[in-house]
Amino acid sequence: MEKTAIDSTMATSAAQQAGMPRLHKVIFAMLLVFLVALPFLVYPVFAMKVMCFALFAAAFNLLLGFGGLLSFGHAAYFGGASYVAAHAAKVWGLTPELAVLCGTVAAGVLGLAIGFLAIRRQGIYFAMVTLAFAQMVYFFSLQAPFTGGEDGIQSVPRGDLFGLFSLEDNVALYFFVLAVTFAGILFLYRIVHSPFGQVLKAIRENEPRAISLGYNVTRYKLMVFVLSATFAGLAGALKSQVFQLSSLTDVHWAMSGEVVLMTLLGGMGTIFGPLVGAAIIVTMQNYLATFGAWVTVIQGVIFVIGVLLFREGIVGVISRWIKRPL
Amino acid sequence: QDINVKLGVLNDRSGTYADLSGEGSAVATRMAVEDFGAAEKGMNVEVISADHQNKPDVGSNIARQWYDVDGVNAIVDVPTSSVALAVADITADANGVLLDSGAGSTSLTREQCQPTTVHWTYDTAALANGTGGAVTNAGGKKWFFLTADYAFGHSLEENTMAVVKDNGGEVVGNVRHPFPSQDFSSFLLQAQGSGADVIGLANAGGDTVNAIKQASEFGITQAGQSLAALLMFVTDVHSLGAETAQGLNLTEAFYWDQNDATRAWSARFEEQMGAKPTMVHAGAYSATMAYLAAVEELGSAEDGRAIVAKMREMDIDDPLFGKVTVRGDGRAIHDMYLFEVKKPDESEGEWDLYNQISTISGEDAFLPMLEECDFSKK
Amino acid sequence: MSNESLLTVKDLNGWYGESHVLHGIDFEVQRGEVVTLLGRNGAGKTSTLLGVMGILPRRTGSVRYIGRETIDMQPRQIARAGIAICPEERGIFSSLNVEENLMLPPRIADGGLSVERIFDLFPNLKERRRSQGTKLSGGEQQMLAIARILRTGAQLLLLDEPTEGLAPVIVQQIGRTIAALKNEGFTIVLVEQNFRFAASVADRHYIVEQGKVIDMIPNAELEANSEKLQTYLGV
Amino acid sequence: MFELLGIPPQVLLGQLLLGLINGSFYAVLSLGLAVIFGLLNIINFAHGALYMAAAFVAWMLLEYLGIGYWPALILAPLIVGAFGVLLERTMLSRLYHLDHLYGLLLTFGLALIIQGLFRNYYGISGLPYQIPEALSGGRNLGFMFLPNYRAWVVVASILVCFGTWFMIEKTRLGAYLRAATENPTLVGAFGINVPLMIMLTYGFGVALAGFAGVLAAPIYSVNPNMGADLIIVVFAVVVIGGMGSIMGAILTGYMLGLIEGLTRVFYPEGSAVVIFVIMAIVLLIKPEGLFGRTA
Amino acid sequence: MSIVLEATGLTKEFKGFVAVKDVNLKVEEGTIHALIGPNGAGKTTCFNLLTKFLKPTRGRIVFEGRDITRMEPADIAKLGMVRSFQISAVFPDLSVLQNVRVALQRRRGESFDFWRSEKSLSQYDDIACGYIEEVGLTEFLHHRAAELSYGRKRALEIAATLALEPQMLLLDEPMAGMAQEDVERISALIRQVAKNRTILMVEHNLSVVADLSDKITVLARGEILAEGDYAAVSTAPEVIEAYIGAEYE
Ligand SMILES: Nc1ncnc2c1ncn2[C@@H]1O[C@H](COP(=O)(O)OP(=O)(O)OP(=O)(O)O)[C@@H](O)[C@H]1O
Ligand SMILES: Nc1ncnc2c1ncn2[C@@H]1O[C@H](COP(=O)(O)OP(=O)(O)OP(=O)(O)O)[C@@H](O)[C@H]1O
Ligand SMILES: [Mg+2]
Ligand SMILES: [Mg+2]
Repeated sequence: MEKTAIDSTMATSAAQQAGMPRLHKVIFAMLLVFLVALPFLVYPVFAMKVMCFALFAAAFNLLLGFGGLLSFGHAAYFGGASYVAAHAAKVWGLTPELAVLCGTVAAGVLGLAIGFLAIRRQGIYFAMVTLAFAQMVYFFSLQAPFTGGEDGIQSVPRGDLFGLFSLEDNVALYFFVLAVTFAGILFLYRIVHSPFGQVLKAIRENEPRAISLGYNVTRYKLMVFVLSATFAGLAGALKSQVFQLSSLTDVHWAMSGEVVLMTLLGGMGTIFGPLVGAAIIVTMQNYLATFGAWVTVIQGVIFVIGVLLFREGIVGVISRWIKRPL
Repeated sequence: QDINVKLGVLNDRSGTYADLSGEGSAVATRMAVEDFGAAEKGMNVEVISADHQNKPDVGSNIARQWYDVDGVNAIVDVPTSSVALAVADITADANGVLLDSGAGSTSLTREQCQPTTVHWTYDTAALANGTGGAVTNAGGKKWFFLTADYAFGHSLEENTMAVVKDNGGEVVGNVRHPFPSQDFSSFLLQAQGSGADVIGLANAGGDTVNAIKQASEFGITQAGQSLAALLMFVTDVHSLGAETAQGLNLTEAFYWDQNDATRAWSARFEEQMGAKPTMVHAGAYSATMAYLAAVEELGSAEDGRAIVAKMREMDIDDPLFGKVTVRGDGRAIHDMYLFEVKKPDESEGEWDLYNQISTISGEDAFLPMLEECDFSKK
Repeated sequence: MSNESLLTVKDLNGWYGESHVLHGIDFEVQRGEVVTLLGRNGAGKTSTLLGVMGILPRRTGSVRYIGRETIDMQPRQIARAGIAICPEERGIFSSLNVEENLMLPPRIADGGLSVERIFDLFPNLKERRRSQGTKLSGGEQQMLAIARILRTGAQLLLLDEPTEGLAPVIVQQIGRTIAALKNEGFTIVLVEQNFRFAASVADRHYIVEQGKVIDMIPNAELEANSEKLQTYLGV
Repeated sequence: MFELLGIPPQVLLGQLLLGLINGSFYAVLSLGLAVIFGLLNIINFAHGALYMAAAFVAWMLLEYLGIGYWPALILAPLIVGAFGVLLERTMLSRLYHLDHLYGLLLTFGLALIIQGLFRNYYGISGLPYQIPEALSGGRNLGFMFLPNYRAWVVVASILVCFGTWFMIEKTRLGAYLRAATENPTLVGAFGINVPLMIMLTYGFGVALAGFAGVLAAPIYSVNPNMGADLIIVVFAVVVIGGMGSIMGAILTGYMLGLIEGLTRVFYPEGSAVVIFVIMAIVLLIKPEGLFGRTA
Repeated sequence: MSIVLEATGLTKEFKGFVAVKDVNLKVEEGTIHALIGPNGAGKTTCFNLLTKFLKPTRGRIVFEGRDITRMEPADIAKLGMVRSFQISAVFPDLSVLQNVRVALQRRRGESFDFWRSEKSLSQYDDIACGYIEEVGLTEFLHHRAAELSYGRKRALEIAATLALEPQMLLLDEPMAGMAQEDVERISALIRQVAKNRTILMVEHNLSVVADLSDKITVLARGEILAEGDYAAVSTAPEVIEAYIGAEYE
């Protein structure tokens, strides 16, 4: 009588046991091949944008999909890092990798500060506390002199990687961005599938029980929050190098909303969902830009159809079809 | 031989500035291509357009892609100063041309001037000189500013304050409101309490419209204070209605009902867009005409610096803007006009909104050129 | 006791998503009877009750209540027809206080207990009536879950382990309550692990195993069937 | 420069009154949002768009059918509410078994569509809608000039808010609504028509947004973006008030208006961010919001 | 025998309602100590206080000679005092194996290792399977916990708790909702694990209490009503009146 149930769950958990499942290895490999070819197929800057957002969404998904924490203020880390990296590259004249590192660290520190205060709140209250702090970061970015207000920090130099290789060329920069984002995404994957990730999942499912087992839940949540903020920052810092610009858009709440959309559209709690979601939304913004006044309508229709057809997000639905976690 | 030209109209098509620029600017640009007779002159001109959503990163991404991939030669319109500044940089890198009509920042031809930028229609200094100067001279000596709290608002406020002081006026206060805001009653009350003669609105679009609407509701104007809308387009006035907007002073570079040429052109525009053109639309048209003329003379659209240099040399007699010269820093110099909004009983149609009060010559309207930005000498 | 069959379940099949948990349940309940479903953990007792109530995600077969087929009805229609459930997980609402929880299910017919009687039966509830529902102790929540369906006037009560977590005094009280309800003409289907309790209140026992009813033992014949019971239930 | 230090008490009084008026809008809007969130657990991102739509409907009623402000005050919310019911039936209702975030995604998409359509047909710069004859003008209160229409806004919002509060908190309906949020299956099994209730509640919440939209039409520019950024602030109000607390949403709405009003006097730039500062403080000190119940 | 856990003057008030009033409790090492009492007597609240899920209004708690009155719940568990919950507490979306492994992982103390591979967890599989075997869930090893029936969830919870090998176990109604045969099996299990640790247990199933416990404390209305072994307690008239009931056979 319980055959079917056993079969399907056996399959999934058996797959979970052997490290990264074959399927995922294959997908990552195909993705890498595709990405290496990509700058020769589409405009590299666009491709880099997709990757930055994919990393951003993946970082966000670590928190939402695997930590069960909805942050509505991730723009603060994304945008904050982008400002710091831009400033580091432009004003301090740091090399790109150091500028990106500065931005990333700054986001992590900011995440630690905000997370420390927010993490004791639950559910939607947590979301709103993070939003509140993000709005303050926005306000700060609007008022502070070094961020350049509306104009943002423009004309950020791309510089030379390690002081050696020029990233002026789009394709050169592309491979730098590819290396960083791909490594970032793999690392996020590892986090999800680490022993730490397992505890995280347990906490998400039954917090009092996890406490009673002796887990310091608050510290785990803070940890995952900081990790997520740090990777969001990495994405933001990269973006500032790609566009040579860092602006209020990146710290605005709409950006926090956008990353939620990407994650949901792709499928939260899946590995590949956020990547797909980010690719779709960025592509949409890019190619719909020429549709003029209809852009928002088309975008809206896509969201609505997306939700109605792919209720658990695109990858979520596919994953259910093939009965494998993706 | 054929000259291929590709123009990209990059502006706000869904946000606050969608009506005053948006699709209308693309229409105006196409009209310019047609009126220029490009096809007959052996020029293949293609016009594409995109929405920059008022975001510098979106705008610069599109601009880059246009230059790098799509072979665009010039970018037209680009309202929203932050985006315009980003696009100006990219344009210089790509040796394209930025024909800016919609943006207001004076930085485009000053702090961040570029040899490939032409700033056509207006800027905050011209607005300040126009409205600020005229209102102060007409006796509005004490000013209170309601300023949108972002770069554009600040610069408009700063420019106007200078003009007011130059003309013997004084500034009795200012308040910076978040952008965008819905409710201005509180700020208006502060303005009222300040004892100013004039409330200067250093904001734009919906903010200005709401502020004016509410000023009338709170009886500010009836109580003797007057409003000066420092940046207002004919579409904004139309949306307010003459009833509410009557008596307002404002500065524009263009009004559809100025002369036969403007009326004829505006009628054609209205056929396509269903509304009268703003000065931004007119600017997109005129700048494109001038650009195409320069391209025709050079015989190629490839070298942006050369084209802009050529534009600087030309004497332009534009159907919409009259005599125009492009200065060494890329600033287009032409007359600006001070208008007053008609009373409802004077108005003969929904778009019959302005009385022209005076003309401000280009030299008086725009700031003098900065030495280091004079690219004609380089 | 009349002989009209109040509830007739025939070949009830039920699924949770993909997994098929009820494999043709058959049983019937006469008006005024107390009938238990006994079985091991996971046998499908709860699922059977959910199936009768129409809450099971997917079900097929036949569930007739007073001669009416309910298999295609919504839970709320089934409730309106006169069936009420006291769920296993109790289902106390945390956003309502005790009194609101108690008053929540609408009256669907006359003949329910009055609030005073309910408070007589469960004095704890009266004392804590202004408390938030989920702040009650486990046992108090159980009482509340039973109490609130007594008010509604439903004729057929489905009680899923009503004595779980209750102190022996209260269990005895619930036993008396069930007897009283029976006297007043209520019909009860009881799922129980507490075999001794079941034996003290029920008329008949159905044995459920692996999603099927495999046997029926009248209460009077329990003694005689103790060997069977040993194999079925380990008691 | 303007002297902030010696603000005379009358001016302050005037500012507080203005704050209360703005608070009226927040109160009605957050009430609608709270009702929807309370029952469907969905952050109705289309709230601002529907508020805007109602203002447009009022304008259209006048422009195309010659129906004036007073009938529109009833009709427009009804129309928008009916539209809400339609949305709920055809779309939202398919998502209830999912994470509630998907409802957010859907309503966000709907908001984009609604705003986009209005923008395409009516442009961005807005349409004029006059204050009704009976309420034009105003009276001088000594410390400020109070337009009659604004006074009406306060009265109307108070009536609507407290009427709604009474209906939800003081009748059985409210208990059903709250219970259905927690466990719709069980409430259904008690014989209550949960889907119908949810549908009507959504419609009602939307109608409240519509009501605020019509109230706003004569004083704010009727334009497609008028509700765009509202949702986030209004939702903050709901959270500060305490989720699930109707009274909390109402009172916090008024309170926020007041606080924002004061900020506009003392630190105008900060008036957009003050709500978030308050929200952070409130949630850090009193996690369940000012009027919320503990979970 | 020494006292492992001692609470003195333990009191908890909820907004004016006193759920636990001045309770003095001593649990001796190596015993099974039962806490019984009518519903709402404050047993679960006591558990919550002892494990610091609630902060006591007054009183002092000493565990193995250490004052734990101000500690955090997770730290209590690390000291070796682990509780189960009255309403079953498993991780629904994890498999049975993973549920137990999560507990083992904590015991081994590696916790923030987000850089390590999941493979490092398979070292626990054997131990985990052992505990799962003990509670009779081997055939459900890879089932999601959510799919288990109620009684099996309880069994799983106990397995995970045992996996922590705690010094002291606090079990809140471990038998609630269990089928009779499971009751016997779990009883045996508890007796077995009690050999080298201390157990404090809340239970309404009197035969289990009678069978297992060395000492019983009866709580009523937040106060201690009686204390002693089963024979003494079960015949005390006040206990019969408040808890056992006259009809209990
Ligand atoms: N939500 C669910 N999803 C999947 N399977 C389920 C679900 N609920 C129950 N099951 C499975 O259905 C079967 C019957 O479960 P049910 O809860 O009806 O048993 P029960 O007889 O009430 O047991 P218990 O005495 O433990 O309460 C079990 O195998 C269980 O694992
Ligand atoms: N957080 C709380 N707020 C208010 N009252 C509470 C709270 N927790 C428990 N109570 C009350 O305290 C009393 C004791 O509850 P507790 O859960 O400790 O009882 P118990 O002895 O475990 O009962 P049971 O055997 O029914 O589980 C109950 O009356 C309950 O309503
Ligand atoms: Mg059951
Ligand atoms: Mg208890």
